[in-house]
Amino acid sequence: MSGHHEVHYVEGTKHAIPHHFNSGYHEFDASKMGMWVFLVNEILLFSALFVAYAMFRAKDPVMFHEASHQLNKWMGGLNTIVLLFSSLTMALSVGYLQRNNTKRASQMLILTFLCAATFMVVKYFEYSHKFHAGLLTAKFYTFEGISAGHPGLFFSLYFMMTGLHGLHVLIGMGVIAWVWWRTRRGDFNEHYFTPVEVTALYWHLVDLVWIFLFPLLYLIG
Amino acid sequence: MSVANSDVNYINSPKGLWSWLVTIDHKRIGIMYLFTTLAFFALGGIFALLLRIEHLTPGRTIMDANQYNIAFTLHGAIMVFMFIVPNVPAAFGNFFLPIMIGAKDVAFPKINLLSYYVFWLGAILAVCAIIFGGVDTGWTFYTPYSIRTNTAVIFMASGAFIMGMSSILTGLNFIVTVHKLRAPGMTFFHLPLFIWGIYATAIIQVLATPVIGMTVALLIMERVFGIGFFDPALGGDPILFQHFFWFYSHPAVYIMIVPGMAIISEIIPAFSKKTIFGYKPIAYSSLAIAFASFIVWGHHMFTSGQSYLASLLFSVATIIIGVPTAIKIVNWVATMYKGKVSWETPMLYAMAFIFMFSIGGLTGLFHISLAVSVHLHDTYFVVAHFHYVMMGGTVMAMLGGLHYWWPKMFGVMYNECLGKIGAALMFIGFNMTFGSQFIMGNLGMPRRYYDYAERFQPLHQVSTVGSWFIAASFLLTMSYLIYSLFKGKKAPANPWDAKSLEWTIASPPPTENFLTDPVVTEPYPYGTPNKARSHA
Amino acid sequence: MAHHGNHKEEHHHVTPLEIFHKVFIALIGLTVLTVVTSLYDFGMMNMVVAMAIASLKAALVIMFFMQLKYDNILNQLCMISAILFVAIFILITASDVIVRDNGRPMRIEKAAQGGDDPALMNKLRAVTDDQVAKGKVLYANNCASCHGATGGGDGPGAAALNPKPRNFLSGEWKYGSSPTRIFTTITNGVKGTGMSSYSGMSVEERYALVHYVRSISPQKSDDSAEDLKAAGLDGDFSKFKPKQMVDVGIVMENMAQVDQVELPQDRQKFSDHPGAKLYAQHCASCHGLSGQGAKVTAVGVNPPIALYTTSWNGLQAGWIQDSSAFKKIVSEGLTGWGKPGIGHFNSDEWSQLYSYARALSGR
Amino acid sequence: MLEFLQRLKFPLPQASTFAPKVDLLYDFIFYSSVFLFIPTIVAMIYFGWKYRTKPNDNREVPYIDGHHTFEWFISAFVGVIFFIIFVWGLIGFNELHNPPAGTYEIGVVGKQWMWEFNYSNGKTTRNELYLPKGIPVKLVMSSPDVLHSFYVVNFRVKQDVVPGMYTTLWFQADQLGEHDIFCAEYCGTAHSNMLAKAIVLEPEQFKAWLQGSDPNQLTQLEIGKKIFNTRNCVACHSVTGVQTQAGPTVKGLFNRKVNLSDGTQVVANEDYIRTSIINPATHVVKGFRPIMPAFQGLLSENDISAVIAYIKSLKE
Repeated sequence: MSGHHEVHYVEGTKHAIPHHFNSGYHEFDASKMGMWVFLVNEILLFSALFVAYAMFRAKDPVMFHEASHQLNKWMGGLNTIVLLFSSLTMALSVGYLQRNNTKRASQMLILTFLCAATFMVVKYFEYSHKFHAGLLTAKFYTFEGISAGHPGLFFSLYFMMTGLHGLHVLIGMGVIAWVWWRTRRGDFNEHYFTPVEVTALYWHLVDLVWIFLFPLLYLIG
Repeated sequence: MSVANSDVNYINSPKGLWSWLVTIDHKRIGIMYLFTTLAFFALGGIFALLLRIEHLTPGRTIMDANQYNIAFTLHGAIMVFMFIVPNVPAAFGNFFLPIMIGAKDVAFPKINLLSYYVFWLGAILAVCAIIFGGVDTGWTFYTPYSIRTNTAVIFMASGAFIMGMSSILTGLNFIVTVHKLRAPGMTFFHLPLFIWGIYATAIIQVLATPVIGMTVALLIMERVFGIGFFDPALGGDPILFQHFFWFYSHPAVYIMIVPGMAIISEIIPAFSKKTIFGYKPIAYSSLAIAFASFIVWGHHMFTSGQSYLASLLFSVATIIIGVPTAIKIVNWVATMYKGKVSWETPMLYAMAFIFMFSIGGLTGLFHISLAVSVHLHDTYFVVAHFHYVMMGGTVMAMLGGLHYWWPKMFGVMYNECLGKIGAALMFIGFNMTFGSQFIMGNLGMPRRYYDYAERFQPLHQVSTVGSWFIAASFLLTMSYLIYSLFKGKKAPANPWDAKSLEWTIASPPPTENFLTDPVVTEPYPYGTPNKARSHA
Repeated sequence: MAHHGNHKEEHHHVTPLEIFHKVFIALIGLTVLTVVTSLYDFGMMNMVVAMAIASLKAALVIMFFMQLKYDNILNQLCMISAILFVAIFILITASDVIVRDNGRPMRIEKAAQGGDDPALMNKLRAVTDDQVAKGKVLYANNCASCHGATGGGDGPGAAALNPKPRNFLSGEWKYGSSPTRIFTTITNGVKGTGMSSYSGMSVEERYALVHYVRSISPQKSDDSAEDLKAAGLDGDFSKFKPKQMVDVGIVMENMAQVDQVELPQDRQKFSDHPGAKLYAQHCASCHGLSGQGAKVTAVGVNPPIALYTTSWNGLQAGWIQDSSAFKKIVSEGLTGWGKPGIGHFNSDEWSQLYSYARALSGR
Repeated sequence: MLEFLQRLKFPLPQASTFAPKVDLLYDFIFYSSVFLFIPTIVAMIYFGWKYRTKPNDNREVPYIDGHHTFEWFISAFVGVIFFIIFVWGLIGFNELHNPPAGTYEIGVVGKQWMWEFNYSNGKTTRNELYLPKGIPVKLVMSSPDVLHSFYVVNFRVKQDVVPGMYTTLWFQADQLGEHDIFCAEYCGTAHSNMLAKAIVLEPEQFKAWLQGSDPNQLTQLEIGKKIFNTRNCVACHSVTGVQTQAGPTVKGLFNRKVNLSDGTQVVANEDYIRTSIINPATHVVKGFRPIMPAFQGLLSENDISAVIAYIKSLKE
């Protein structure tokens, strides 16, 4: 056992390996598992809303069907493609870092960030349309075009699900901006890119949730 | 191995309040959690005492109905969210989990500190709820009452949400630590049983807690935006809330009790000087309980109006979870067989635990049996049952663990004689307080009742007097423990001749835990040394 | 501490970049596919198709973008446990919410239509021209005021109603468009709207309305097995029992207590009146032997209901001064009053009855 | 001792057919628990005492790290006991869930903080539930506000009352006299005062009571108001004097002269109102269209009288 004041760095970076880890890879491995455990927790967090969706849909499928017509499936589709593309660029940025191509990696991160911003802008237009039409949560719902059941419930679900997802997108944008800044600063190389890797895992989960939200809300209602 | 210079340890190096507040040392965070949660235990206890005093006479004794409703809600919410859920995992788990697996720290020390402050943020919100007039929904927040009442539900719910996040971060940290930071030779079956318990708890924390987070978040949304999920007037379903709530809160019962069992699994072999009987059954039963806890939540809802099919499924699943619990108890008792049992304070608490937790567990049988459960649901029988499990179980284990590890944590010995008096007082007071409640429940005294029929008065009075014994015991215990911090005898590294890794290092431990590489053996190498394989 | 356990493979997995591109193209393809399939209606399969495609997309993201395919078993276990516990959450919650909710409306429907004979209902479910014609008349009298003469939901009553009455011409249905579902709606009414329960109509009348309304709607479905089950029309009808609102014993007792009022003294003088016999035969069962009015328990109606006839003593009614009005009321009955039409009297009998009725009313 | 325990457990009357069955199962679980508990605790104390450590104790402790057969035996043993308890409980629960044919139905409304009971003939009582002895009774329960729970200790039955849905509960009371009804689901301030009495009468007495007058019943006016609102009369006919497009207000209607669309003028007396309810097309008020549905057969005579009384009360 060497003295505990000695500090080890990951090869080629200024990243000090915390004293309770043996090696850079050991830290990477643990961090990645930590992220996966966190993703489990995220999935369970969203699951409560999916359960609510399943139960209310089973109770009144006709209402869900009618209400889903009020959503613009082309905007939803556009957002789906935007998010899928951002997932690709995020995966590529990790790939480029592994190949020590910091420049391409940071370009990919910018692209990812822009896609996220596009997603939010489209979301803004969708939301403002809903607000104007009175397609609001159950208590404030005033739209008159749907006659079945309690369509307010559908829009409550819509706002809760897309709202929570949108919150994750916003948080993701912040984190992506941060890792982009660090990438540009030259913090990462092929040996150390843990923050980008875990950010990527998080970002793919955001994409994953949307992959389910899109058909459930926009397509089949 | 050498027990080096114990003048420099985690407590005094580095010095200063600020160094504590920004520490990322798991031991210091554990100690901060310990004192924080004990303070909340005292706060929740004050509400409990007020409730008991109110019940000295039927009708008004010291408070009115609304104050009573607020008091029992705060008692429940504080005890659950601010004491019993974080207490053992976050205090003892933080302090001992890394040491017992031979690691220098938890996997993510900064996240560990973050979880402590997130906990405080939630606690502050909950305290805000008290300041802004309290909450009167019961800790269960059942809708639609919680949507309609005009008390500070939003504060308490956000507090619960944020404290849940803290709990998740702790659990996440522990899972990764157990998997990635075990010392060489520390295989899964060389883990002390305490680690198995904390590990099982951590799994439940990560899987279940996000759902309560979403549930209380939806409750807040319901109050702010009227989303209507749980409001029948808007097409929602109030029983759906109960499903969401108990999907977390039943596993949460095991977040509360499994760490308690974990502590007992350490104390019994240490004070019987004998290896644990049935290591694998105890270890596996922790995981079995963790898994099965997710499929039994509906036994809280047998009379709620849920479907017959659901009641049937939940009842049969609950049967399953009873078996691993029974296994644990039998194995603890069997461990004492032919040992060298010393009746010191931790062991007294452990035996009190077995006694009261057995009662708590067996009275659970009344609740899994559908027909009887219908009668006893929401009566004092249930109240007594879960206090026997939570307080007779977890709190006894916590007190046992506190005494067991006190010398290790602070390097001082407490007064053994006062310890025994405290344990005896606690045992008597506890059984008076809650034993009488079983009888009241049988007689049909519903829970959460401010007023009650005259015929229940003698039993209520017994219960109230019992609660004063508990308070006396708690005050006594806290007094001699705190006294020992200043005037206590200096503790040796291993006062109990226990075998797990934390006893191989100095008391209190040095900041970096291990000055030399830990030598891993099987967890409880008492008895025949030739069988105690060394993995140095 | 030199080494922690078992990290044999200490290098990062590097995925070839073209795999990412291929996966992305596949994902876009699947997105297009799911949008395209959403344009077609597969009924119950909509959900299955959409979820299958979404799961496939999710699997691609997890396996390749998140590289779980190349990851260690622990991280794979994380994902598996997440899926497992979400499944537990959904399935067990469904075992209550969905089961309970299928049960709930069924219970209410059965309670409301209780007395309706399922065998009769089953017979009338099939549409006939006769029924549609009959329904048209009933519709004009009972429904057009709100639902509009042509069924456009634009009757004069509609203006004041919120929610608006159903527009039958739109093809949108809230409570289902199958015969049994509409029947149920008519029978129970819709809580919280202007649609009252019309359970007072006979089963025939209600089904006539059903078939008329369906005949004018551009879109409707047939009874599904579910609908029939909900209405209790599945299986054998031999178990059918008329709904018992009241304990049978109590009902029987009530019915035994039909008012047996003695003829008052001052009316005794009429007992030799030539119309008395006719009156006793045809009218007294409801109006009382001396026209004093009575509580009449209508047998054969489910639930048993009591009708009351008014006393004729001092009655100010049009017919008292007008024999032709009397004749019209008696022969045609009073719509909406439960008064049956009684005809086939000869002119002598008419005048005797009229004179006796006038006498009873004190004229 | 056993007798003492028995008294300790259930000094409660067994006032329904269900109660003795629950108590029997309770006893079984109780004695099974005692049977599992005593050996465990006795063993714990015995081992603790017998093998207590003494000064200079040089005993060698044996190394016993478990016993497979023992673990399996314990698992199977408690498993079997638990399973019996489950099956037995399920049998009882089945009974509770499946009311026999021909039950007498009573509507129950639990609201903050009282119980309201509606009987088949329209009679309503508050906080007093009258029951015929020996006749199975089914309660159909609902709540307009929050969760409540209907609990009769002496009958050993309990069922939550849930807003937005109907829950049912059946039992057969077997013991004359009064039994406490509690609300067992927390419902706010006066939760502990949401009490009622179940009063079990002989069937004859019950019938007599059911047909007799009852001071707790809603007044005719109250019934009328209730019908006027629940039947949606108020949707078209305001009670405030405001005219809607759909129908004339009923405020101050009684004894007013009304112009009809056929040009005639009538006085709005009881008969006029009654006719207008049963067969609205008979008299259509000038300026309105004949859009009101007929309520013939939908309202009982008592209901109509009540509505008339209510309209009478709405003076200008």
